[in-house]
Amino acid sequence: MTIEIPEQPGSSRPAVTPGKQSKLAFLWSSLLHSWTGMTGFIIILLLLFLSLFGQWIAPFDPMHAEFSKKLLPPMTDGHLLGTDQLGRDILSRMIAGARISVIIGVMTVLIAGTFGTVVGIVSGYFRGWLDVVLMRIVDVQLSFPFILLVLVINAIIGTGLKNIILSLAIGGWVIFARVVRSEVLALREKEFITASVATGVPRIQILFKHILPNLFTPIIILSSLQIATYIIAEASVSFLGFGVQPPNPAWGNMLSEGKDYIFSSWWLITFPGVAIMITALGVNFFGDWLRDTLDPELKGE
Amino acid sequence: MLDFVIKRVIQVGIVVLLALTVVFFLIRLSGDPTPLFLPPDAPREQIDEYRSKLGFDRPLLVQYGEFMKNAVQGDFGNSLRSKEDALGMVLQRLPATFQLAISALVLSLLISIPLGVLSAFKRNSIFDRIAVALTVIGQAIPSFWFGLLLIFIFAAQLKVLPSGGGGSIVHMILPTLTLAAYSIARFTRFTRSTMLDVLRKDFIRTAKASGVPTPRLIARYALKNSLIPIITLVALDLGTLLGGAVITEVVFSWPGIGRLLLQSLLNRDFPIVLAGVFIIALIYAVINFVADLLYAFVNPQIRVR
Amino acid sequence: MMEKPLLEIQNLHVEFKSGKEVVRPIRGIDLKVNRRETVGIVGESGCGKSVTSLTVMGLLPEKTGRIADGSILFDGTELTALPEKAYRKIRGNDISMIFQEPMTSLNPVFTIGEQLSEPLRQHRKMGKKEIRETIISTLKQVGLPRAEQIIDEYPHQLSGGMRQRVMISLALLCQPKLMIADEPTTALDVTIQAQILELLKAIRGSNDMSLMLITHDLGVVAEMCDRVIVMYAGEIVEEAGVEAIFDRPLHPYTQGLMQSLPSNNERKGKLFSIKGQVPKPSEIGKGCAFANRCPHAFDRCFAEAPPVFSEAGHQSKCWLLDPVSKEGSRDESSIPIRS
Amino acid sequence: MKKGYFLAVLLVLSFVLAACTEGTAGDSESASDAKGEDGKQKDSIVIGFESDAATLIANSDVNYVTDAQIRSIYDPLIDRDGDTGEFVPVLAEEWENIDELTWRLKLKEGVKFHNGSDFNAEAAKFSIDYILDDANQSFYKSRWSDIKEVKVLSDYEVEIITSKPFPSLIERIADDLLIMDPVYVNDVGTEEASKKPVGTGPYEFVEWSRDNYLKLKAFEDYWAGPAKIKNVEFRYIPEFSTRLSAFVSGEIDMFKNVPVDSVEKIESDENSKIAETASARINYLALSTFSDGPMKDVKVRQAMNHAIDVDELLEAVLNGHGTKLTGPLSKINSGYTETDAYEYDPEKAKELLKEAGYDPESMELTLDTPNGRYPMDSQVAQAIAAQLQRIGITVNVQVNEWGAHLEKVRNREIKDMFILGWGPAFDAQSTIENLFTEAGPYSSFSEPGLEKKIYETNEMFDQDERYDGYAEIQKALVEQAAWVPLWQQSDMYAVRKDLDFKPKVDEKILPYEMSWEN
Repeated sequence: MTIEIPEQPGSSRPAVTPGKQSKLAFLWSSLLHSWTGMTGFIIILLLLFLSLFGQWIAPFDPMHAEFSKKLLPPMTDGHLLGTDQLGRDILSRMIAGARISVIIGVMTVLIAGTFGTVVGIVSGYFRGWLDVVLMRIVDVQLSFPFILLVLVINAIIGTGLKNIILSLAIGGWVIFARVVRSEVLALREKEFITASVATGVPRIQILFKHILPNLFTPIIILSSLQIATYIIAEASVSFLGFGVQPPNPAWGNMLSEGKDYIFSSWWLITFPGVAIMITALGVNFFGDWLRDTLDPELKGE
Repeated sequence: MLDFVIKRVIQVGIVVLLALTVVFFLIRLSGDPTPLFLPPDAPREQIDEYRSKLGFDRPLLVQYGEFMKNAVQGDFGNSLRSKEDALGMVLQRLPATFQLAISALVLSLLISIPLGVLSAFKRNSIFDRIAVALTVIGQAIPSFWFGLLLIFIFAAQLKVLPSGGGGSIVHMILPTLTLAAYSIARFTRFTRSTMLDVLRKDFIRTAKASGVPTPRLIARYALKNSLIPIITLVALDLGTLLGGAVITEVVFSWPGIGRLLLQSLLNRDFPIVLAGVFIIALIYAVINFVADLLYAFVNPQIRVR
Repeated sequence: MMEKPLLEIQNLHVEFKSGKEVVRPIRGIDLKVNRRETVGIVGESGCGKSVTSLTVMGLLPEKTGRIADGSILFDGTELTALPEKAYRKIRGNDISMIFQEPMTSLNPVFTIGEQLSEPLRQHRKMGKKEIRETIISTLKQVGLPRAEQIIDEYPHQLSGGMRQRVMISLALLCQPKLMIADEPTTALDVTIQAQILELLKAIRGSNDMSLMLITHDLGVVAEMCDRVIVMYAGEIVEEAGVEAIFDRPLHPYTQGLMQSLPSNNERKGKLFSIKGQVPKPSEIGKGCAFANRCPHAFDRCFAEAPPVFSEAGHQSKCWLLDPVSKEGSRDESSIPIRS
Repeated sequence: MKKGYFLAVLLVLSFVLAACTEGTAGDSESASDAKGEDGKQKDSIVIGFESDAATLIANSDVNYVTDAQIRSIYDPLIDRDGDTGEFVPVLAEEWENIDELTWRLKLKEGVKFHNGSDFNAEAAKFSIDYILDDANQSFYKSRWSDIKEVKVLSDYEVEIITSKPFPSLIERIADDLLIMDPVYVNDVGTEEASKKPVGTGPYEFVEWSRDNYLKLKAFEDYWAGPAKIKNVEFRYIPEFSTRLSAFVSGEIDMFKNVPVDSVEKIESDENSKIAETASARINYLALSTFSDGPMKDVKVRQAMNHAIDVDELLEAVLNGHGTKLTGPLSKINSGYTETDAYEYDPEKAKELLKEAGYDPESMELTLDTPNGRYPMDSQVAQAIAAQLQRIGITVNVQVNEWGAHLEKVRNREIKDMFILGWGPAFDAQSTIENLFTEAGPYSSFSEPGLEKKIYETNEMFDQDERYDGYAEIQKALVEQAAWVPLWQQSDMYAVRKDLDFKPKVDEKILPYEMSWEN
């Protein structure tokens, strides 16, 4: 006796992403409406631009030491942001540092993300004893504060750009594993998956056809938010004496080298710090916007 | 309930043991600490002798077995540098770290929950926008940088607060603030979004429809619902606070566990590193356990099970 | 002369702001609820029926929603201009509401008793013991067994049907003059639905109370209501006594609804459904809102919004009822008036 | 309502903190005490240190930080003159060499430990035996392993018998040995004695809060008369900028190792000054002959010496804070001989490289450096890289965390060049033996002929022969271009203007020798 008037379609979250074209257009229009998202987007673009073309923009060679010009305050002798303790141009070093920060953030996300995603999928999709073991490992690692873990690993495997990326990745993959696993678990229960299973589609095919495409959004969101964490963590580890080592113009490094000059030459520690902050701010803004736009359900955390 | 507790205790044990195992092998594979302690003019035979005295020349698995056997009895060996009981040294630093972490936590909660609630309630107002902007900045600012800034301003320039060291309440202000900055930002954001979520819920409408006034609605109804996710986050973040304590402790010369751990890493003083890992993993696991209990306490759906 | 209606809404307009856009989910409705009457409001989701009820409750979203025009007169009080504090005295007291989702409408972290005591605390001066007794007796009144235990239990310990009974008792506690039930049975199993409807009917009968029943289920309407109001896209398109509407629906939309209702003896046939979708509020032009889906629409329907045509208490907003425009209709023969 | 809330926050917070701090809150005012009101005699000092002492027991940890602190608690038998590094008697009044294997020391009478017991020959024997006893795991042991026996001849006379000639014994006694009370240590055990030390020194132990501070007070019965400054606090501040802030804000009165670029800042402060001395610690650029690379070739090493402009480094990177070194030893060393310095001559460097068969333009070298261990170390490395770049050599600077750096040096894993420091060094033997033999990796240079000569000279007992032997070695090392000598480190202390303090070449910080001016 009860017949329902058909519900308006499109009210619930579509399971599979709509066409690329419309999605991009939708993202763009949403970006235009969010000042934080736009700010973040511009900062990220700028960062990418600097890291790709920085070497042609930088007014000086970031590694070139000019002893007679050391510790020049900003706006002297053509050094817009001044020079450091070896007379190297800070602006040029910051531009070169942008590239390192981007490399650190992106590479770490790539490594940690790939590994964590694989673990998360294996764990969440195939379940069984493997899931138990993998999640136990994740628990173990989560039983240790991230920054301390990165520090310990970096102290053990040694400093340098490659090793700090590796340390961050080792410290960071669990987040991806956790998130991906719970997404997979949720997806497994969705009707279209159950339906596919019921019609005898092979598991692997389901994985690639249905599960993976739907993991894209949460992974992108998580990645963008994690990048900021990694950049700040790298700076912190550098500050403590590990991490990327001089003369590499990584921002964290510049900070850690410049902190001894906090009284005499404020610009050494100010500019890289601001750069880290703006970058983290931009990436966070962008990540937040991405999350709010692509996946309103995730809004909580 | 008892089942739950027992299960969790076993789980905590496994987690801690596994953590120790991993760190043990990582550390042992990382190299040999002996040269760092002996005087630079020590001849090679002396170094070898010392190394074998410390047992670093035996097969790794034998070392591991020995270590685990002692570790489960709470014996992590003596510090290579000071020869004191490693676990004892770590435990000795623990109160200072707790003091810092807890005061930072208390400060964060006291500031962030009201701020987050207010921000959610006055959504999209100027107040909310400022609060949100501040929280994003708070999460973006590197803590050592912020700490140095505070020292520079309050200790060196204004000379109103000490630059660090353990001791009285005034010594705690700057490190607490530094350590709390991140969690204040994080908790505020989280409280705000959780609160927004809860305020959208049907049962809030029900309460409104019953004529419950707004202040009571927020203080009694919405907050209690928000509390569950907040507790989970706080528990997770207490670990972050402990981790962040390393940096804060170094910047502010705070005599805590993080500083000891860093020093030991720099010195390759492995027994202390292992004891430190043990304690931190244990604390972390215990905190999570307590959080689960608390969680059950505020969430009746779990309590009954 | 008839008693003054309990609730009288006139020319109500509601606006929602989202960003820079303004949405008008309710565009000039007039309705009355008489004392001790059950009025049904029917329509597809998004037609404005729930907004109407929230507006009466004064629960429009604070920042975004507002009453743009019109008046709501409840028991002699003008609600549209009522300050929040005075409104609160009415909510849960004179007007109470039952929501669609019994599963989520109760707060999971408080006991039934804690939640049910709220209206009494707000509106009645009662001691703790008295509150408890009142709650228990109300719980019993809605047919809940073990009321003495249930009062100390948490919502998740109860089944959906029980929870909806709790919700009803919550609405009933202060003996309101008007009870609004927004799809009270939609989320429930069919067997439970019947029980709850029976309960509502009984409660309506035994109290000096009016009931505003919001539903998209015509079956429920037929069962429960004295009068029916059909809403479409923020407007009332038809209003009549329950028999009149089932016997002779005047508006093509109502007719559509009727056709989609399977008759008892004719199960096999294909279900009729109205083609197209409810227009988004932003898409509504100057003509009749239903025109784009209406099988009988003609030029005028797109050009001009129809006024209310009244026929012995049976009112409808459709140009087809206009003697003048009838002649302009392209397809006169198919005017579907069932008899 | 908001104000009230804020107050409540503060109130709650302060309660929490107060509850937690009870134990440590006690006497944190000593720092402000030291400042003193005008006209009032100051009698306290707070000295900032980068890290905690490892232990407070003597003769165990070789770390400078530990030694600098416990030297106020314990006395040595023999000390060094603060300017010249020559030996001066402390608890030992005289010492003599009976034969190649026997030394006799006469000890001071009437010296008391802080706990009242007497200092005597037993205490001296005990302290040496403490180093030798395996159970104590003293890091000094390797240096003392040639001691066969310590004999107590009388209450104030000991004889030290060595298993082989040990010409540098007095150096060991002066640099390493501190005297502990055997009765006390045996009574309470080493563990307790490591936490609550008892010595004969000018200051007695008050309180030690790990990673926080060490507090001492003047020992009124000190044999050389009580100290002028009555209360001493060593405060541990690991982070330099914090240390500097603490100094600027008046929380600490002095600290060591001021970075050269902060000197100006401190000197510009009206209450502060810089105390500076050329330390007995040298910094150098080692050229590794242990790995197969161009550095095996003496011409390449000489080229390096010509291509690096030490004067420029000193001036530009160290702001002139450092004393140029020309050979293997600094002038402070007892066996020092004047050697010719390599001139800065990039053209000659290029020539030498060509002779050796290298094209500088296609050379790529690695330079390892620690970070923050020596004054401006990583900056110096980068500057050296820049100088070598001028003659076309590409240098990759590899900055290592200190522990990793040392391990790399010890394990001979360094490819071409590295920066290291050595000291405090006063005698030729320990420097030359440890640095320029196959067994000592610290310069990663060895040459078989030279090595033989070094070991022969070490065994010489005749002081003149010995001197000549080391002089020859030094000349040979310079000819061989064994390394690129950089400089004697400049020890710089930030000090309150009204503190009478004279820095010592051996890095010791002794509050006993300090006083406040009025």
